[in-house]
Amino acid sequence: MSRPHLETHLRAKVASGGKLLVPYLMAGQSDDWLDTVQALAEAGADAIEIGLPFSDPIMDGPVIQQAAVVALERGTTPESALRELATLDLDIPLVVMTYYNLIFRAGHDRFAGRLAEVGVSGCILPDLSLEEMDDWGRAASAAGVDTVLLVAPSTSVERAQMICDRSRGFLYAVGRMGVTGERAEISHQVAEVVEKVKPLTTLPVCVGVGVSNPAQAAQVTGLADGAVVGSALVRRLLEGAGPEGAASFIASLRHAIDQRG
Amino acid sequence: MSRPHLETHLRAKVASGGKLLVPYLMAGQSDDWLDTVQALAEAGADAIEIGLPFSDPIMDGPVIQQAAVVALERGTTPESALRELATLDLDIPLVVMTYYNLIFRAGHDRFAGRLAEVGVSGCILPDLSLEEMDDWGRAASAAGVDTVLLVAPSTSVERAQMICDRSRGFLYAVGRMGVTGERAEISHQVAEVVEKVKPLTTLPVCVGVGVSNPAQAAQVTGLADGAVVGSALVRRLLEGAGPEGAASFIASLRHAIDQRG
Amino acid sequence: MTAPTQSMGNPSSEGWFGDFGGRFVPEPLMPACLELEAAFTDAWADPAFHAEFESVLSSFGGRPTPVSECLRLSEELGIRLLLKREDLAHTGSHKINNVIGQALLTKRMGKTKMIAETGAGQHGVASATAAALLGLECTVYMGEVDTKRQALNVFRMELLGAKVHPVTSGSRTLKDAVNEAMRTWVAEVDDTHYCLGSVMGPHPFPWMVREFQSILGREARGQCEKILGDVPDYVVACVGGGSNAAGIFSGFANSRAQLIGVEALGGAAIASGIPGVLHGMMSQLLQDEAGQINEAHSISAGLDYPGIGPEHAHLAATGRATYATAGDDEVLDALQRLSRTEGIIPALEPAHALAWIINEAGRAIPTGSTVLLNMSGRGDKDVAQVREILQAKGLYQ
Amino acid sequence: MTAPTQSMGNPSSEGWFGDFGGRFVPEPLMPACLELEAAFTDAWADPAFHAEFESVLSSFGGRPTPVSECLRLSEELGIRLLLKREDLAHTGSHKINNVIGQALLTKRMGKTKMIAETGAGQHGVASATAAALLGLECTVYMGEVDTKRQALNVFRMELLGAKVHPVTSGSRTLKDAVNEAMRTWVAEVDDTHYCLGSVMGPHPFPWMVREFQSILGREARGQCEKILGDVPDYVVACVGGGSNAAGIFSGFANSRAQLIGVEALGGAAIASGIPGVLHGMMSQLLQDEAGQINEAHSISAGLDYPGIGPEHAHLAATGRATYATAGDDEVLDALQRLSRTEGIIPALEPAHALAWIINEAGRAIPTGSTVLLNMSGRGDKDVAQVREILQAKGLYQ
Ligand SMILES: Cc1ncc(COP(=O)(O)O)c(C=O)c1O
Ligand SMILES: Cc1ncc(COP(=O)(O)O)c(C=O)c1O
Repeated sequence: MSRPHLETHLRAKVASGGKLLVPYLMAGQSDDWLDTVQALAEAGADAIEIGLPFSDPIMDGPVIQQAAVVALERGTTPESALRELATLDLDIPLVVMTYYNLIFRAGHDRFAGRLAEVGVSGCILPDLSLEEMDDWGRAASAAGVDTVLLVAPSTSVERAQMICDRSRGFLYAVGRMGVTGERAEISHQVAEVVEKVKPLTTLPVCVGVGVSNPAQAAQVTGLADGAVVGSALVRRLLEGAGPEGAASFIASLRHAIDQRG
Repeated sequence: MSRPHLETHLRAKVASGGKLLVPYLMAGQSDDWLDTVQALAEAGADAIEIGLPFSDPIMDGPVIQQAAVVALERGTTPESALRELATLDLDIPLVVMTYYNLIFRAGHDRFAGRLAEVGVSGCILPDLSLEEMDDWGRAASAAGVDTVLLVAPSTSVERAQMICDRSRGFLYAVGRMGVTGERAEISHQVAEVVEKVKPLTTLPVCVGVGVSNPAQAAQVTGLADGAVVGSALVRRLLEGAGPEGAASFIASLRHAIDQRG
Repeated sequence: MTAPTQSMGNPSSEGWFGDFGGRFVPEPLMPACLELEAAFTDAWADPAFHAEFESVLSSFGGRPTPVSECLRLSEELGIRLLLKREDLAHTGSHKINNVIGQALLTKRMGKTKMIAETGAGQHGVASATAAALLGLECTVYMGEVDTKRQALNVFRMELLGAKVHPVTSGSRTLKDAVNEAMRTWVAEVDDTHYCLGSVMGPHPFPWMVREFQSILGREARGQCEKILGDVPDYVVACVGGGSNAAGIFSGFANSRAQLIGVEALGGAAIASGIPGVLHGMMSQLLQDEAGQINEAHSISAGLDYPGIGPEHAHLAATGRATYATAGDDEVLDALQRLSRTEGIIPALEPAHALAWIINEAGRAIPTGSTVLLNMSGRGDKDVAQVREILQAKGLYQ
Repeated sequence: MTAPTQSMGNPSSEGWFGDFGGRFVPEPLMPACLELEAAFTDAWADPAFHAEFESVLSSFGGRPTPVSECLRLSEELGIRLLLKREDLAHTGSHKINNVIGQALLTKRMGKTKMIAETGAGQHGVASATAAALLGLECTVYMGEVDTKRQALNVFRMELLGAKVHPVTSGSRTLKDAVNEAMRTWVAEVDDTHYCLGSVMGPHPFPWMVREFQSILGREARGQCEKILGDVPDYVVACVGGGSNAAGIFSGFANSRAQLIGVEALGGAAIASGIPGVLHGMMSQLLQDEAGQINEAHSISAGLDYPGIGPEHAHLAATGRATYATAGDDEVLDALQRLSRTEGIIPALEPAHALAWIINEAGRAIPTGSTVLLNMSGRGDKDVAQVREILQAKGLYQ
């Protein structure tokens, strides 16, 4: 449970010339989801994003929505997920990704405290805008939890600067306008958004939304510091890939990224 | 075919102290309708009303409407009905009852001429109002056909006077506000309407609409010069009474009327 | 107040518009027709009645309705097309104007009950509405076939407190509903007014209903002059019995505007050209050789009437108005086209008038003409039927 | 022009009404929200935009709608009841005000497409209508469950040229349609405006939609003063998202009138009293212990929303408005009663407000009070459903 801290861990990897691979899975989406987390770590993930299922995930495409439905039907709550995460023994940091209402409902301080308690050192809340994040930001900092912010292709440079200044852990560069989901091609917007933010921050920049396979992961990490892989993994898990299948998929990404690097 | 003329015939009967019985049936309502006409004459009718079926009989209740539907379905037209009537050998007058459009469509003179040709000496057109009857009235007179007019309980005395002045054959006193059809009781309106018109005319006054059985026929002829019996007879014919059944019903009315007289 | 419609002329004292009209009713009804004529004549000369009529129509009925300009369709057709928006009147069509007038008159005559006929239900719903507003008892006569086809409208009328009486005689449709309403009126004329739904029936109905509907023509005249600075070149309306057409024509009869009535191809009384007597009036009728009345058949229940108001027969005879027809398919196309280009789903009835305009724009209607269409009602009542038809044709799943 | 609504207060620069509102959207949408806020602020300060908005609403939308006085029901209840007749607006409800505003704004922003969410279809039909009028492409997101329940409204939207996109995520109803519309907006924000249907969502929607709806409150204020010589004692409106209520309240907020919002018992966000964040706003929400959003359940599709516009949460918190609830059965009774006594079949939504008035007349509403009810829409869309329910209860065959 005393896992490495998110930002420290990622900065170190990047500083050593490495590229970051951050897989995403949904807490409670299957009986063996904890085993999967473990397997992902062993397969070469630099950090793992844990989705806490929410009833109304407006930033997510059909695959992750489906995983949320499954997880909720299995009775997953934020607290049940965190309690289970606490049991893991990992040497990489964990980041929770969810929607703001779950946190607001639990209470900022309480929730931030719980994250810290269970060894989660980062948090991504896509619907908590820069404008509205002060209260949560304070609670998170106080608990030592990094709040990862998003920059989108539509974000202006001025706004991107403010976001970079407030983001902790890493900067999540949204790889195209749209919700999470696999795509056949990497959008031209990836290069644009990475070029926009690189001059603005020393944080590691990870590209998410749309990274679907080893080639794309390699392509994206050629531009940025890392890749977040969500739907492509979650779909495999929904199809029954299990911890081994997940591990071998992530290992293939790891391999492609490191080959290129 | 040289039958007695309507008004002459009826006035004579009344002058001799007799009461009038005028049954109604629908031309073409069964195969043997002509036999029925004959049988009615023999059973004691003083004149017979022959309905010519019209698609939209607004003065008629359900029974006579039904007879019209049957007759139309059997292919009855005004001309076919008149042609068949021409074959009868009767010693009482015939009166046609129908709606104005059939006559307007045929042409006033042509239709009046045809009536005269086939030995019909009277005509009742309930939807041809006093105001609109001039053209037809002229054609009918020219052909020697009497046009019987209606007076209703709602008719004012002034208007009743004009109607009495224009009516020929007899005066049709509508026995209650409503369409043709049998009723359990004779309306109090019969006495009122008869009292209204008696001082206004020397024509025989026959009450129609609602006279259903021997007792009612007797009651009505206690007030007026005669009774028109429609739905009660038409219903029996629709139920298959045939010429004999019709004759025995009319004979029973005749008996009741004459008993009282 | 009636001045603007004088140019279409009042009928003769016996209710004739030229060779058409009159009063062909059984004697028991004649006194009622005379009473009604007297009551209406009196009311219509009474500024207080006009004031009440207009006040109810504005505070309750939604008058005045606007005139909308069709920007997109006009461009496509090369004309300037305006719509008089009776679809925005309460209950969804111009029918409300007439029923409010007659319901107020019913009260004025001291009667407590109203009866009405209805085909698809528009006039029935409007009558039930006016009766509810004024606390009158209301019975609506509706062909049994129609009560089944239009079960929801039956429910609407009942919600509004009316009784719906299914008519099982004859063809069990509108024509028979009129017959049955007249029969009932014969029996109950003492306390009952027959609220006829169009410019038809015996005098004074064709005249009275036109006068009650003339408010829409008067409004439209003023609105056109504001928008166009002139009357339109064409005033086009669908014609079933002819009340919406009479209402709008009355506002323009004394102008240079050409008046066009559009009948349903399967119910085209004027086109049939055979005069006759039905439902108390002399007019043009669908009928056979012998004079039996034929049923009308079209996609639009509101135009399924074998006759036409006598004043229209007269306007056709004098040439002041011209009558055309539109068939079911072009009507469906017109309905879809207006929906898509202007955001207004028309009722099937006025879609007939639109179909004619679409056909004739650039032909009988010269490019650049100004055209006023009376949008007599909204299409909500028709969408289920239109959907079914398009599905049956494989044009919609 | 916005002066009359100032008293309800504009939100803070970040879109807060007291503790409610804000802008809780993913970063890809933030620039669109900011752009929209700037565009609306600019348009709303531009007399030319107001003139165009008001002109389209009057020539096309049927504004002003009248205020009708309920004579018979008022007498039964011992109060003086007025109705603001949004049921007479084009497409049958107040929704048209908002969509015309947003469609004009879409054009002003140089966008060519509009997307919208819809539950039962009212806002979808209105959006499709406005898009057709202005030649915009329109896609409507509708829960798959609702597309089946409301197949006719799907057809209406398609007739009007819109695409209807069935939403298969989540509960497949309104809430999920909003989610899906937002997701699409994220992807297509360049040329697409999201035309939200109520005073909800992220800033500037709650403010902008209220402003577009304020026209009805402004009209009603003037009309009441004409009829009553005063403001009414009570102004009552149903609340789903809260747009019709916000519109009418805005006309009376700076007066002594008591403002009452009536929620559906099964969708009573204010009554639930739990704040939270959904669809981009902080407001009161139906949710479970963990913060998962619950579905709303009521007889009325238009009130089946688990949230409420943030300004209403604020008005409740400050006490300027009071929020009550009405249950399905009393709503059905109210709908039938108004139909029978006044000839107006209300939509199920405003029947909630009426049910509260009927319950409280002579209790919370003292006898003799003047009451203005916002008749937000007509019942035509609901009669099939009401008929089925009454049949199931054995109250109608
Ligand atoms: C919308 C609409 N337009 C027209 C008509 C036809 O009637 P009229 O010719 O009397 O206007 C109807 C009849 O129901 C109707 O509902
Ligand atoms: C007639 C009517 N009233 C009210 C509403 C509820 O919406 P709001 O609360 O935004 O006015 C709707 C929604 O569809 C509606 O159709």
